[in-house]
Amino acid sequence: MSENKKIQPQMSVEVAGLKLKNPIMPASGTFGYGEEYAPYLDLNQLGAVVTKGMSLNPKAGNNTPRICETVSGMLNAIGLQNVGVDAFIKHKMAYLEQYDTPVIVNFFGNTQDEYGEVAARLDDVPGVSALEMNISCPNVKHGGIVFGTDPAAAFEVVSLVRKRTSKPLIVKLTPNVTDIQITARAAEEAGADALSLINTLTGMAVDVKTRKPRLANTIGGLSGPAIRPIAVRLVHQVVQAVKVPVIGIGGISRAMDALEFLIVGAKAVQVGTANFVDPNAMATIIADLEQFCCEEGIADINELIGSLEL
Amino acid sequence: MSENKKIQPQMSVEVAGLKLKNPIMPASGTFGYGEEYAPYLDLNQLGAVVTKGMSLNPKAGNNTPRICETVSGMLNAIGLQNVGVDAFIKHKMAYLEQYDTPVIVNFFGNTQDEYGEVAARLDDVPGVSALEMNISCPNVKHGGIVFGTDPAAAFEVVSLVRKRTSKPLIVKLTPNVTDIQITARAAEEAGADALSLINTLTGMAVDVKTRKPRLANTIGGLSGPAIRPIAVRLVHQVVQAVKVPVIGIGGISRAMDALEFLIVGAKAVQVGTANFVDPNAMATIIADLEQFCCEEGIADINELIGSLEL
Amino acid sequence: MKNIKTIVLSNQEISPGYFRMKILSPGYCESAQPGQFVMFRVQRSLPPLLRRPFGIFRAGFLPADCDDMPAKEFIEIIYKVVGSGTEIMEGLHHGDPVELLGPLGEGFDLGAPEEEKILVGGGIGLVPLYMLAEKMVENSKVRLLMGGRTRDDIITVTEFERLGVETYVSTEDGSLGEEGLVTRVLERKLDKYPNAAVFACGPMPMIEAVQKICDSRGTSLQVSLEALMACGVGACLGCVVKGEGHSDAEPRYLCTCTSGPVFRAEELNWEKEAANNSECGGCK
Amino acid sequence: MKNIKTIVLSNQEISPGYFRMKILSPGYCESAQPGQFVMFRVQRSLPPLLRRPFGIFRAGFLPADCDDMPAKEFIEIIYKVVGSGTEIMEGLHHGDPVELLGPLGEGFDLGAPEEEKILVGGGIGLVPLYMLAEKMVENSKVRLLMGGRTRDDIITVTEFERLGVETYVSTEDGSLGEEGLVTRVLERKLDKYPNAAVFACGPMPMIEAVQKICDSRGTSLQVSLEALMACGVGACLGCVVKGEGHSDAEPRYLCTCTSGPVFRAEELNWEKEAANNSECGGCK
Ligand SMILES: Cc1cc2nc3c(=O)[nH]c(=O)nc-3n(C[C@H](O)[C@H](O)[C@H](O)COP(=O)(O)OP(=O)(O)OC[C@H]3O[C@@H](n4cnc5c(N)ncnc54)[C@H](O)[C@@H]3O)c2cc1C
Ligand SMILES: Cc1cc2nc3c(=O)[nH]c(=O)nc-3n(C[C@H](O)[C@H](O)[C@H](O)COP(=O)(O)OP(=O)(O)OC[C@H]3O[C@@H](n4cnc5c(N)ncnc54)[C@H](O)[C@@H]3O)c2cc1C
Ligand SMILES: Cc1cc2nc3c(=O)[nH]c(=O)nc-3n(C[C@H](O)[C@H](O)[C@H](O)COP(=O)(O)O)c2cc1C
Ligand SMILES: Cc1cc2nc3c(=O)[nH]c(=O)nc-3n(C[C@H](O)[C@H](O)[C@H](O)COP(=O)(O)O)c2cc1C
Ligand code: FES
Ligand code: FES
Repeated sequence: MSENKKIQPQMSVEVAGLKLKNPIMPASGTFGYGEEYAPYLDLNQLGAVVTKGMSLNPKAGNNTPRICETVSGMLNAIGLQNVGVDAFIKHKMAYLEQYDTPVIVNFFGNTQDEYGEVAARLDDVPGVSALEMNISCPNVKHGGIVFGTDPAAAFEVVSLVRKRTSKPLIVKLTPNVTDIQITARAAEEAGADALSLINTLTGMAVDVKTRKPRLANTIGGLSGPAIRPIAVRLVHQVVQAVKVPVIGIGGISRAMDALEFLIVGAKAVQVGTANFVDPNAMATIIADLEQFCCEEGIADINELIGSLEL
Repeated sequence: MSENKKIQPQMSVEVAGLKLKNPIMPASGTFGYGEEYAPYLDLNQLGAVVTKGMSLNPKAGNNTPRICETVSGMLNAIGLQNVGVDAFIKHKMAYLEQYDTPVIVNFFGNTQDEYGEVAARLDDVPGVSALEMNISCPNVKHGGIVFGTDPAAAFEVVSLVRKRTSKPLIVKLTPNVTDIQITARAAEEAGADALSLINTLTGMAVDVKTRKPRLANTIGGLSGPAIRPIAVRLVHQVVQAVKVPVIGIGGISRAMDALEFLIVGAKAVQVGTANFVDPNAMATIIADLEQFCCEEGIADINELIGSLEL
Repeated sequence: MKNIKTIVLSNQEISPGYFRMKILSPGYCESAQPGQFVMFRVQRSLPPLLRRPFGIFRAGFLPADCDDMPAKEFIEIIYKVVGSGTEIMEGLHHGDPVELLGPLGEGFDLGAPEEEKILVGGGIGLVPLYMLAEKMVENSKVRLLMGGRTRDDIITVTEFERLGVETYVSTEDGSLGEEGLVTRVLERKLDKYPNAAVFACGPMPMIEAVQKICDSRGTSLQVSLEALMACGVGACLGCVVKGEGHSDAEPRYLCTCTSGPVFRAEELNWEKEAANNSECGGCK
Repeated sequence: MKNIKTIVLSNQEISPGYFRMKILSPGYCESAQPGQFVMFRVQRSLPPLLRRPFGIFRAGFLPADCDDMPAKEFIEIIYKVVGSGTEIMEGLHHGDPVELLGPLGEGFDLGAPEEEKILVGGGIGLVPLYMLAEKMVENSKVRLLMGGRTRDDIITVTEFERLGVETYVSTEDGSLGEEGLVTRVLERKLDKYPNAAVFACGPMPMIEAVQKICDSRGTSLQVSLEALMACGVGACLGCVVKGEGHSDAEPRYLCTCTSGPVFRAEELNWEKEAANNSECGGCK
């Protein structure tokens, strides 16, 4: 083994027309606007950067407490606080453009029209490589939840956005549905170039002393290692239901975790909560993925994708 | 504090007409037929005993591997292996009857008629205090899954079972749905005396070396501490949607965990995976619940139930 | 601002339930400012999932092993055992691997030289005041009012006194120093030194009482706040507090981790903040 | 059969990757049978969630502290570090709290006295054979065939020899004893002692090869199996193996934890079992 000259495995993948250096990128809302993590991680190493979710107007977010640790996971009800799409374009994009890494802008709307309008404003922004459309955030009462859990509504809003952007369009699905294959197909038929999943699972925790919910919003989104088996299952199901590429998300902290998603057929993965635990997590995952490929004699990471043996 | 004479708090609760010594009982499939845990735990201490799920005919279950540990949880695809309802009545009930603890028999069917038939066979069995109807097991292809995720099917099968039993009927709901309030109401309208939730969440894990699913069945049910926030949220939602009592299940290992469910409004709780970790878990939970009531000056545990402050 | 994989140097109980941990921390002596904090990773594996925020008590150099080696830097944190993470921390020993992200956040503004300084620390809230006092004693008179429920909550008095800080202790049960709330002492001191600037850290009810007193007298006040934090770097937006001018119609949130943890009293919205923070009660 | 909260007495590496742990275990000397196992709770908190099954290597009494105290009982387990749970176990020290559920399962049937006995142990599969040998040497000639990949996998030879067991070592790489598979040695021994009864524990491919050999010669065989276990007491039905007469049409599953871990070869379904178990690959 150690005598063999180590061959550098080919790590790049293609998703929705984007060529990524490797399949690792942050999950929206866990990596700020990129800048926050630049002191700890070379953004040029990443497959892509995915930004915090943008809305048409700035959004203040929910009351506090907004987060709460659970067993091997966390709940959040941030309420999609963001600077608004115009401020983002003006103040945050320039920073990201200095990197040689695709920028995927996550966005959402309170109405169909807002979705369309945000997409349109991002359409001619140089440096925006793709859009990721959040139809699934469980935190905002009049936000994505309606779209993501109702296949007809999902189809409609994705169709509308599709008309207003020429950028590659990734639709991010919610796990809080009976049959995710139906929403996945709806999004695909409406023109999504790729699907990403999962967003957080709806959860709740109670402070037994005060008898109050631990989140001001009562209910929040569960993320972190605890949810990984659910996410792997959903990605497995979606891969079987659609032809467009799938990006796997949910509880990934190590290369081993990312591999589960790639093996069931995800073309790339996003790392969320793990960034909070270790700001260098993605760099470690990338290095360990390469190492794994070397050890297993895999010349091209694409060989791994969808290699599940049933 | 310590000078005060400690008053024994009143711990008993009533669910579906059953008076339970306390709100703690095992979850079906994690406590065998009761006998398996008798060397470790006095069954007389429990609020009730809930048996492994019974079907009309004996069921062999799935291929192995059937279980797999995940982060703070486990996946199982046992495949509802059981001795069949007749053998259960003949060989297993006598053992349980020696205890002064209500026996709740969990059951399922592959068809509506099977559900009805199992319920009917259990109807005149002395010592069976109530039936818990599993309309939600994700492990068996032609099992509960159809009923539990389709409100109309759930309504129909519960209605049918309702006609064939005079015992208190608890319907156990699946969490793998978009809106659990709809199935909860369907079960209530069909005549359920109580609802229990959650059954396991559907999940999957992959062995990245062999590239095979870790379960022979590919997909299994996720249980354990990891799922608790999801379970608490679902119980909270169901309590608000129905009038019948609700039994909370999902990731309970400690009194603190049980309290979350009671506070959101569960009248009782079931302990599942935690029994595997500590065969004495339920005894500890009961003792710690009492202790908590003492410390917080709660004279009757019913004061706690539904005491969530929003 | 970096993440270092390092080791615990020592970890000792200094008062019932309070521990002082020394951690090898290259780079901190130069960079750490009074009032800054670290995100501490308790252990490489779960639990806990998230890092825990702790104020930097002090940064320093270890005695050099030999003459031609650069001296090694350390920081000290002082923590109270309150939940799952700090319970695990209690069991850490010399040599155990931990990770530090930091130094993070905006610390204290030292204020004008020669100005009288009054520091108010409640319980574990004393921690970030030590480095502050270290800097201030160089050119100001510094008085420290320490409050706690019982004498067990009064920690590191000697350390402050060694700096030349005048200390005043009060406990709610009278088991050490004056009986009563630290705010009563504050009012007396402000009567005597009406131009002093106040720097406070402690439980929210104390902070609020201090704010009321300073506000009514027009006294300059900086406070160090706690908040539930996931990232510590401004990425998760979990740690916000309501800023000055905040209203339901026009919410204004500030990140405690990047705009704080130290705020000038004027930056914050005090009416709302109270109700909100007492709701929190930690997150076990 | 009970759950005891107890402590680790010692925990030592006996060969690269193999550890021997002594645990205070009241009641085990009287109750533990050769081939039985315990469900070991690594620590009070997560991870890991589930207990880990380990064979009982040996049970014994500690030298008494003083004359009028009952002697303390212990068991020893020997484990190979393979994953998350055993990695944590590696770090346990004297005095660390652990929990034992046991002794569990059906052990070996000792067979007829005077009968020749051949024990076959592959790697960590040696563990349950020690107590068995201890009992057997009282009235039988016992030969132990030990196999491993390298010499590191050959453990506790001296312990078996001290019992008076004749040991034969083979390693796949020839680094200790004979080069090759332990099954080759078994065939030679069975040629010489055709009436011997065989008792085997080790990796599934070894077990299967042993079964083929014994089956073709009509040799009596007992095997100790491993399976993924959640409860260890017959409640979860996670640990099943296919029993004799099993077919897809008429499945017959036996719990490894209660009907096993030791089975007579005749009780099991050999064709199916092979394909099935090699699929498992542990569950990390
Ligand atoms: C900027 C800052 C500086 C701090 N400095 C100190 C210090 O010097 N010494 C000290 O003892 N404590 C300090 N704290 C509080 C300390 O972070 C908590 O006591 C600690 O996180 C509790 O962890 P736990 O796992 O023991 O408690 P648990 O209750 O089990 O923790 C559960 C979750 O709640 C969070 N949490 C619980 N209590 C608090 C709290 N009071 N503030 C913020 N998060 C909390 C934890 O970080 C964790 O995410 C500081 C907090 C902040 C924000
Ligand atoms: C009856 C019985 C007796 C055993 N006796 C011994 C012994 O004496 N010495 C020894 O070193 N090992 C023994 N094993 C195997 C031992 O249980 C596993 O090596 C151990 O559980 C691995 O745990 P881990 O957390 O390090 O591995 P991980 O792979 O991280 O464990 C993940 C899960 O898989 C299970 N698992 C992994 N490997 C095995 C395996 N080979 N068999 C059963 N479950 C497994 C674990 O229990 C856990 O639930 C025995 C197994 C059984 C069933
Ligand atoms: C604090 C926080 C904020 C998030 N904000 C967003 C968001 O703005 N838009 C979005 O699509 N998903 C958001 N998510 C969901 C994540 O992108 C991701 O889908 C989820 O956390 C699961 O991945 P993980 O388990 O790796 O964290 C957020 C998650 C967290 C924890
Ligand atoms: C091994 C295993 C077997 C189970 N078998 C059944 C069953 O037969 N019928 C049923 O209704 N639920 C069954 N369940 C689900 C549990 O009753 C419970 O709903 C679930 O495990 C969640 O609770 P927990 O997190 O406390 O384990 C089973 C769960 C496990 C882990
Ligand atoms: S802790 Fe994440 S933004 Fe402040
Ligand atoms: S391990 Fe649970 S039945 Fe055997």
